[in-house]
Order: sequence, then C-alpha cells, then structure tokens
Amino acid sequence: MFDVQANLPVLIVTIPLIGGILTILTGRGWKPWAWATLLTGTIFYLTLRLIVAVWASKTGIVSYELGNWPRQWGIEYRVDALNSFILCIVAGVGFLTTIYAKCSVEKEVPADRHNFFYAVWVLALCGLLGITITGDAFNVYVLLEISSLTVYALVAMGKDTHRGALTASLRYLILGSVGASFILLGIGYLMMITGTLNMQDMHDRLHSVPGILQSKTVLVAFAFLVVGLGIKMAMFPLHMWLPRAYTYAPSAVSALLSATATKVGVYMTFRFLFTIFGVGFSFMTMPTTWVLALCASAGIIVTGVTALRQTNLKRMLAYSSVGQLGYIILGFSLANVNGVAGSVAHILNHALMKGGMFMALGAVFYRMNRVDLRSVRGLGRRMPFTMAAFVLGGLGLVGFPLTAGFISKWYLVQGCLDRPHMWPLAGVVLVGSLLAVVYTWRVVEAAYFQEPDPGAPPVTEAPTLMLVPMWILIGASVYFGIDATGTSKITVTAAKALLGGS
Amino acid sequence: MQLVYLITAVALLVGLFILGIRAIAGPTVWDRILATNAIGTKTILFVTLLGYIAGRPEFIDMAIIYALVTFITTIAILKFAEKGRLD
Amino acid sequence: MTASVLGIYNYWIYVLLMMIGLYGVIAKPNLIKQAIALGLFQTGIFLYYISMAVIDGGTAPVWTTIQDGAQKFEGPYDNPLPHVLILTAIVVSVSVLAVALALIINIKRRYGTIEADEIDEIDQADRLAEYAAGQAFDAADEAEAEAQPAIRAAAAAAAHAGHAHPGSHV
Amino acid sequence: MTTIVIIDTLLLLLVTATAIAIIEVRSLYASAMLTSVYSLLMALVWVNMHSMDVAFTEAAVGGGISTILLIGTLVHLPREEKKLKKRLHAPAAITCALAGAALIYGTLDMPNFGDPMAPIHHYRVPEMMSQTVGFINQTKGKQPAPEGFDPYAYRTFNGAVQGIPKDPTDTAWRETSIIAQRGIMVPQVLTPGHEPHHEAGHHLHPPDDFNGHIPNSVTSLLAGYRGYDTMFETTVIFTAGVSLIMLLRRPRREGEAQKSAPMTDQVILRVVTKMSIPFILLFGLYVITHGELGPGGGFQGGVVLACGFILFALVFGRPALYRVLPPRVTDVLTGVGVLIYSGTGAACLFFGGKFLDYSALNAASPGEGEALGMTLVEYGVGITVSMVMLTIFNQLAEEQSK
Amino acid sequence: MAWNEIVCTIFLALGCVVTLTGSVGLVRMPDFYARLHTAGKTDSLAQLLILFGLVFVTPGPVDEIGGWLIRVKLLMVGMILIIAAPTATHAITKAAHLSGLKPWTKTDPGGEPK
Repeated sequence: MFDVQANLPVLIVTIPLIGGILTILTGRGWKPWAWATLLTGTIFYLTLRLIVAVWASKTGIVSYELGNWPRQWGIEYRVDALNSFILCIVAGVGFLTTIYAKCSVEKEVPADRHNFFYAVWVLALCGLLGITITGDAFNVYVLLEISSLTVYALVAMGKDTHRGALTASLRYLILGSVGASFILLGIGYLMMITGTLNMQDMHDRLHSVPGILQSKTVLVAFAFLVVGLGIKMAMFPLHMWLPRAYTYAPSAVSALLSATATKVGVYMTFRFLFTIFGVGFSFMTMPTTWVLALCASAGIIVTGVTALRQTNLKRMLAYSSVGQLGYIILGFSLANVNGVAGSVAHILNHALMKGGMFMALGAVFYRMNRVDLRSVRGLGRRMPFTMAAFVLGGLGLVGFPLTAGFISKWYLVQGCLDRPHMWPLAGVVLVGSLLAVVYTWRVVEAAYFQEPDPGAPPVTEAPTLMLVPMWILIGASVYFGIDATGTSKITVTAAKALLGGS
Repeated sequence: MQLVYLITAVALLVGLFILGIRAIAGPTVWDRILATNAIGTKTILFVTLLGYIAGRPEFIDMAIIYALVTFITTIAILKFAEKGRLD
Repeated sequence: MTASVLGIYNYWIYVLLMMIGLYGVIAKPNLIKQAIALGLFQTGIFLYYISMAVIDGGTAPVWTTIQDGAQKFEGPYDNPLPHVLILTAIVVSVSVLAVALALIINIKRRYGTIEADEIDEIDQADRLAEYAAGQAFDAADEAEAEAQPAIRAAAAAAAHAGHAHPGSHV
Repeated sequence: MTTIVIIDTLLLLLVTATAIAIIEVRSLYASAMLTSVYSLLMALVWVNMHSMDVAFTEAAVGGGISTILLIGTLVHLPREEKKLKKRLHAPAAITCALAGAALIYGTLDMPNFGDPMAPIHHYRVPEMMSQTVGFINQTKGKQPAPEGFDPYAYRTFNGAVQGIPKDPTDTAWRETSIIAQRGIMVPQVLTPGHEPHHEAGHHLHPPDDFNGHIPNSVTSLLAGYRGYDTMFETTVIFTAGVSLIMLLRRPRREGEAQKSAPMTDQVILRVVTKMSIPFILLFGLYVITHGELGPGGGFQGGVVLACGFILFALVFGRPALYRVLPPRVTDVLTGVGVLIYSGTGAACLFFGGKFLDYSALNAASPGEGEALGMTLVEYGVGITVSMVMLTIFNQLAEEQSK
Repeated sequence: MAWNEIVCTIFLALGCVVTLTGSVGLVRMPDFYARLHTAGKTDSLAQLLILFGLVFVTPGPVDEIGGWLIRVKLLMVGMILIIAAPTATHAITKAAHLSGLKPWTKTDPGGEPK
C-alpha cells in the first residue's frame, strides 16, 4: 500500500472523485446512499487527520506537489490553518447531510436515478473540497465548474416537487457561468502580467516586480475577480440566483448548499484578495472595504426585511442566508484580526445553524409536503425535536448568547469598533440581529402558540435518520457557543495568517 | 510565395463574406444549409492554406477533421429540416 | 509597458466578442439565445487567452521530429500553456451548454414556453398562489384573500398566457 | 507576422459579424447553423494563431457537437424567438459598454500582441519547457532541479544563466536573452553539463532525447504539468453526461419499441455513410494515439469517435445505434474513462510516487513510465468524451412522451 | 520563382477565380436551385484546384516520407471532399425537392418565397 499520511491532501479530493463515479454502479435502493455515506465519512475522517497534520507541522502549511512537479510549474495543494478548517466544515457537513439525505431523497427524487443523484452529490463535494485545498489559480476554475455543474443538476432535481426548480437552476447556471467566466478572465489578466498560475508565486511576483501592482491590468483583474466571486458567493446585489435555488432544490440539497457552496465561494474570495493580491493592495490601495461593507450592510438590512415578508419558510431561510453571508463579507472587508476571525468563525457557525435549520424544514416537508408558515402551525407539539432544532438554529442566527452565532457576532462588532469610523457597521449587525429575531419569532409563534390547521394531516416526529444529523449540527452550534476556545484559536490563527501574508 | 498565399487567403475570405450574407439572409432554410455547407468547404481550403502560410503544412489533419465535421453537421441540419427530429 | 493601439487592438476584438455575448445573455429573453450567447461570451475569453500565447514570428508548439528535412522548424515556438488551459475551458463550456439545453427542454415541457419574460410571469403567478395559500390561514384570511381579486386575476391570466403560447414552425 | 495580422484582422471582422448575426437573427434554427459557422471561423482564427490543438477541439466541438446538440434541442422547441418590442435593450447595452470599457482599460498596460517579452513567455513557462527537456530523460526520469538553478534567471545564447536585472530601465539584458531574440520555446538543455545545441549562432534544435517521446508540447503539458486539471476536465464532461441522464432520461419499459426516422431512403447518403463510418472511427483512434506527435489527443479523438456514432444514428436511426451500443454500455463506459485516468494517478501512488507521477509506473525506465502514463490517460479521456457526447446526443434526441 | 511555384500560383489563381465566381453566384442567382448549381459545382472544382496547387509547393524532398505524407494527405482531403460535398449537396437538393420547393422560372417567379 502507500503512505496515507503523506498523500492526505490528494486523497481528500480523489476519493470522492473515484468513489463518486463508482456510485453509478451501485444499483438501486439503499445501496447508493450507503456508499455515499461511506465515502463522505472517509473524507471527513481524512480531513480531521489533515487538520491535525497541519497543526503538527512546524510551518503550519502542508504542501503537496501533484505529479511530483515543482510547485512553480505544476499544480500544488497547499493546506494551512484556514483551508484545513474550511475543508473540515465542508466534509463534516457533507457527511451529516449525506446521512440525512436518505429519507428526503427517497421522497423527492425518482427511485430509478438515485445512483446518479448520489454520484453527482459526491462529485459536488469533490469539487468544493478541491477548490478549498488547491493552491493553483486555474485549478480553482476547473473545480469551480465541477461544483457548479453538479449543483445545477442537483437543484434541478427538485423539478418533481415544483417546476420552479428548473428555472432556478437555469438562472443559476447562466449567472454562475458568467461569474465563473469573469473569474477565468481575472485569472487570465493576472497570468498575463505575472506569468504564473501558482497563487503564492503570483503574490510574490505582484509584490516583487516593480510597476506591476500599479498597472491598469491588475486593477481590472481585481475588479472582475471581485464581481465574479461576488456572484459565486451571493454577495448582496449579485445574489439573485440564491433564493430561488435554495427554495426549490430538494431539501437535502438546500441543506448541503447553504452549508457549503457559498462558504467555499467566500473562501475563494479570501484566497484571491488576501493571498494573491495581499491585504495592502486589496484593502488599502483599492476602496474594497467601503464597497464590500456597503454591499454587506445593505444586504443584511434588505434581505432581513425581505425575509420577513416570506411565507415559504425555505425562501425565508434563503434570504436569511444572503443576510448572514453579509455578516461574513462585512467581517473580512474590515481587514483586521477581529473582523476576519469573526468572518471565519461565522463560516462555521452559519454552516452549522443553517444546515440544521434547512434539515429541520426538510423534515417538515417530509411529513407535511409543504414548508409554508401555515404548515408549521402547531407543529411544536407534534414534531417537538424538529421544531426545537429549528428554534435553536434561529436563536443562533439572532446571535443569542450561549449559541455559536453570538461568538462570531461578538468578533464582528469588535472588528467594527477596531476600525476608525466604522462603528455604524456595528449598528448594522445589531439591526440585522433584530430582524432575525422577528422572522424567527414568526415561526415560533406559529409552531408553539397556534392550533394546527383543521385540514392538516396528523403527523408524528420525523424519522430518526433525519433527526440525528440535524441535532448533531444544532448541538455543535450550541457547543461551540459555550466552549469557543478551540474555534477561537483556529480562527484567530487563520486570520493572523491571512493578514500577515502581505 | 507568401504574397500568393496571402492573395489566395484574402480571396477565400471575400468568398466567405459573400457566403455569410447568404447564410444570414436566407430566405429559405435550404439556402442557409447550402451556404453553411459552402462555408465549410471554404474553411477547409483556408485551413490547408494557413498551414502553408505558417510554413508548417504537416498539420493537414485539421483539414480532414473539418471535412468530417462539416459533413456531419450538414447531415444533422438537413435531417432536422426534413424529418423534424434527429434520431 | 508602453501601449500602442496597433499592438493591442487584437485584445479589443476579444472584448467586442465578449460584450456581444454578454449583451445577448442579458437582453434576449429567449433561453436558447441566452445559452448560445453564453457560448459566445466564453469564446471571447478563449480568444484572449490564445492571443496571449502568440509570439512574433512564432510557430505552433509542436516539435518536428525529422532531423534533416526541410520541415524541421527551429522555433521560436508559441507558448503552449494558454492552449492547454483553453482546451480545458472549451470542454467546460460544452458541458455547461449541454446541461443548459437539458434544462431548457425540461422547462419547455413544464412551462410551455422558453421566453424568460413569460416564464417569469408564470413563476410570479405560482408564487402568488403559494402566497395566497400561506396567507389563507382560516376563513377570515380566506375572505381577505378573496378581497384581493387583482392578484388572483393576474395570476390566472399570466398562467393562461404562458400555456397558450403557440410554437411557430419553419 | 504581417500575414498573420492581416488574416487575423479580416477573420475577426468576419467572426464579429457572425456573432452579431447569431444574436440578432430571429430564427433559432438559423442561429444554430450560424453557431456552427462561427465555430469553424473561430477555429480558423486559432489555426492562424498557431494553436492547432485548440482549433482542432473547437472545430470538433463547436462546429460539430454543439451544433448537433442545439439542433437536437430545437426538436422540442418553437423554432423562432418571440418578436421583441424594442430592438435595443438599453440597460444591457449600457452594462456591456461599461464592462467593455473596463476591460479595454485593462488592456492598455498589457504587453503588445505577440511581444516575446511578455511575462508569460519568459517567467515560468520556459523553465517548464526546459524542464521537460532537461530534467527528464528517458533512462533517468524526472530529475531534481540542478544546483544553482534559478527560476528567475534567463538564458543567454552561449548557455550561460544570468539573473534578470532589478532595475527595470536596464534593457540591455534583452539583447543577450534567448527569450528576446528567439522567443521562448526553443527547447534546450538547461542542466549544467549539457550544452545546448547551437550551430552558427541561431540554429537551435531539440536534442534527440528530449522528454523521451512527446514532441507535442501541448499534450505533454496537458497530461503532465496540468494533468490534474485535465483529470477534472474529464470529470466535468462526465458530470454533464450524468446530469443529462438524470434530467432527461425517462424510465423505459421492457420491449418498448423505439421510434425513429432513419434517412435510409436516401440511397447515396446511406452508401456514403456506410463506407465512411469505419474510416471516421479509425481516424478518431488515430487522433487519440497521434496526440503525442501532432495536434490531437484524447479529447479531440473522442469527439471524432462520437461524431462517427452520431452520423450512424442520424442516417440509420437511433434504434440501430442502440443495437450496436446499448445505453447500458455507454453509461458504464462514461465512467470507465475517468476511472482509467484517476486509476492511473492512483496506481502511481501504489508504486510509491505521488499522485499522477507517471514516472513511478516504470521504476527501471521512468521516461517509459511517463509515456505509458500519458498514453493511458489519453485513452481514458477519449473513452469518456466519446461516450458522454454520445449519451448527451441520445438524451437530447430521444423523443419525449407527451 | 521556381517552376513548381509558378504552377502552384496558376492553380491557386484559378481556384480563387472559381471560388469568387461561385460565391457571387450564390448571392446573385434568383432561386435555390440556381444557387445550388453555382455552389455545388464551383465548390468541388475550387477545392480540387487549390489542393492540387498546394501539392507542388509542399516542402520536403520527394524521396522522404514526411513530404510524401503531406502530399498524400492533401489528396486524401481532396478525396473526402469529392465524396462528401456532392453527397451533401445531393441530400440537400433531394430534401428541398421533397419539401415542395418549386424552381423559379421567368414566367412563374413563385419559386422564391418572400
């Protein structure tokens, strides 16, 4: 056999690749699901080992040169504190969502294509993991396209529940392709001017050759990369694809997407803004802080208000996701340790909370066949565990003390106060939390203080296979809210590494 | 000799322009198919000629693939026009 | 890095192509047109990459193996790296096109039209119906919903218009 | 160069006109046909820019497969777009104008078109190429960079290696740089001890043993340095195939007759097709195999193979194709190609190398290992691409139940 | 110019003339069948002329495999075109005829649908 420890980074991406293809051969029934669970579990285990390896290494960086080509020419996998953390989130949430998916997918996807569904599912994870782990700019583009293409197909699989899934998917496809093309263009401009594709090397070139950083080409590359990444991570004015896609996708897919896809988009933005361009260029030379902070604040307020008006709870959560991404973007746009740490922490916390909440809604859909405000009336007594999970997740979104959301928002507010003239942004964070209180309260009110609809079918608690992953996520979000030492250490280290890299 | 090639290339390009007008203007489907097909053969000649202009005529495989692609596309378009389906 | 129009005009053509594509994606309501325009848009970027690879007086980056024939070419060879990247990108663009076409066929089947504005109207009607269902908690709400005939009428009209769209033929 | 520029300008004018026509013409059918024309012209542009492999791919994919797919979609759709109220969509036009202006602004600081001094030509790629030449040889395989190897350095005509001066105004180094004089891609041995071949000061040609086997540097980069990208490129194609099956395949009952409309009533067409299909398939295999020597490779060859099968389906009907290649077989083969690719990579792991380090495949003669790995990989790409293209065609062409 | 270049030039010049004639004909002719006449014939002739002309200027000594390979491939392209192009033209014509497209005549200009 071979040395697993030495080849960890590449195994994390190639196991889902090979396994995903083999999923097609697994036939019908529970087998594709079991195989996918096995695969995602293995990946999760490997990412845990990788995080240990990163923290055990002296430099804090694990590098893997694919094909044994020197990193300047070939493709390099480069794992540091930040992306090992994100990898862990993606793989962990992916694993739990896969467990959860069984019941939900049985209900929402035709039985004769489960094997294809899980193949695409695992390949989507493969793409997301690949984006997170790579240190090569063009490799990011290729894997971005894998993850996007799989996600389009996964979203469209909601077509048997609602035809809106098709238009949602197509709209996402067109916007996503335009965004990816902008990213490709930005990479092309950078490559033209620097002559390399390796991210670290690009950074060195940009900062060592005189005159490059001031050139118009780099400026335009920066602008187009920000717009492209903004589309991919659903930054506020460019988020048009997200609410529909999350609303009409199969429940399990919504949970997976909300917890991983946009987070990986944010991670890409970290890499491009901090690692390639460097903090000095991205946030001092360019007016990025103002633009991003403005977009983020507008996003937090506007989507909060929009979420209030939704009766479809999935759509409500989707708008809330855009708002929560606003917090993440706000955090890193501040470009100080507290802000970036809050941003990184919120990636984890939001993944846990939103993943759990979408799972809860999936359970509601599994029993009630619909997820509007009307259908959750009185469910607090009929599906106590599901609704309790939803409410706990909602408290996390609010930023209630003793939930994980509190920790990240604490960092964010600190970050806002650390920057001069940025204190109004702290107010935006608080207003956003208030909005979250209101839209979560509507659900609480319907679930606990109203009688069930007379015409509603008598329902019981969701299957255990749905409850367990849901509660692991929600439990983790509460745990990280109570004991935040571990995550704080990681996020602050990651933030310092990002900020010090310039 | 480069001049000869260049003049030939420009003549082919002018031909392509004129054929393009027919392909865009129509008026019937059949005119369009005919023009597309003719554009295909012109591009085959052009690609061969480009090899000689660049001084590396060994890339003539390109012309073969052009010929195949043009033929297959024409048949597909034609079948669609005639039968309304592709299988 | 001095700029001269003659030196960089080639890049402007790629910008032109890209913008034609982008215009098509934004302005055309027809989904097939959007998919084709997306392809044009991506081709523009490919053109940019390939232009990057050209070297004055260069030749194709394929070494001729014959040692003493007249075909032997002694460089300079063009830069092969952008070619490699664009090969990958072309494959990606055809995959995206295929998935887009599959979605469009499905949309035609379920919506009866492939014009984005009509689809939006139908979607709006769907959402209004959904909204009405969510609002109508009980009899009182039901009455309130009925008191909004404008919404219902609009929803019905839009759904009808969408389904009745005739397909013209060659 | 002037010839290139003249032809380039005229071709691009033609391409732009075609693009505008594609967007503006109302008939979708004409639009699809013009897309084919557009791709063929674009391929010409790329041949003119010496990018043979890309032109090959564009012709096969854009001119062939995409058009067939578009037409296969139009089977289910109205053939004309709706008449628009306004000719010009003002917000779109403004957006495009702004984005275009920004992009043009970005080009102002770029190196000129064809400038051999552009960073992309002299920063990493020359070392990449000379690595292929110098650090790999057939018997010793991949070698570590030699002592004193400075990737930031440039090479002079007499083989000496010097650093690029820090002062940007100092341009004298360009006079002695091979990059400036000859372009970058003159393959030469970089390893100290191997003097580059040069006769009469300019007659540089590749040493006999460079990179063992792969004269087409696009293929060697594609399967070597960027081999990992290519693996995922194949996966993208595979994903597209699976997505189409998921979205479009309808459950098939046993014994259900497939409808079809073969073109066998056209005798001449039938005979010509029957004669040419073996030739096309053979040519496809030739392109896959020949990709190391000339333009071509797994992807292009795969598309040619798919074109052959599609021609068969067009003329003899899809049921006839299903008798030759049942969907079950194509489904499995789509995966097999990617598995061959990733399996080759994994095999390298098992032989003690890193992922996709082909030289580990043959410990005695690493150069042979490289060649073996690249050949396997090309076949993997070819299988997946041909089968996925065929699957996509089948799914799009399949008549839908009303 | 060497003799082979002169021969090639003559062939290429002829090819250009034929190509341009055909293209102009395709635009100027009144209806589909007339256009077919110009397009189909000139296409075949022009490509033969140009490809055959290029055979003369193919670099490489005649006694070497590389030079011959290219010449043979040139003729092979010609062969493919000779087979494929008329087949396509024939198929187009037949399909058009079966679809009911009437030829244009001076007395009955109805063949050209406006």
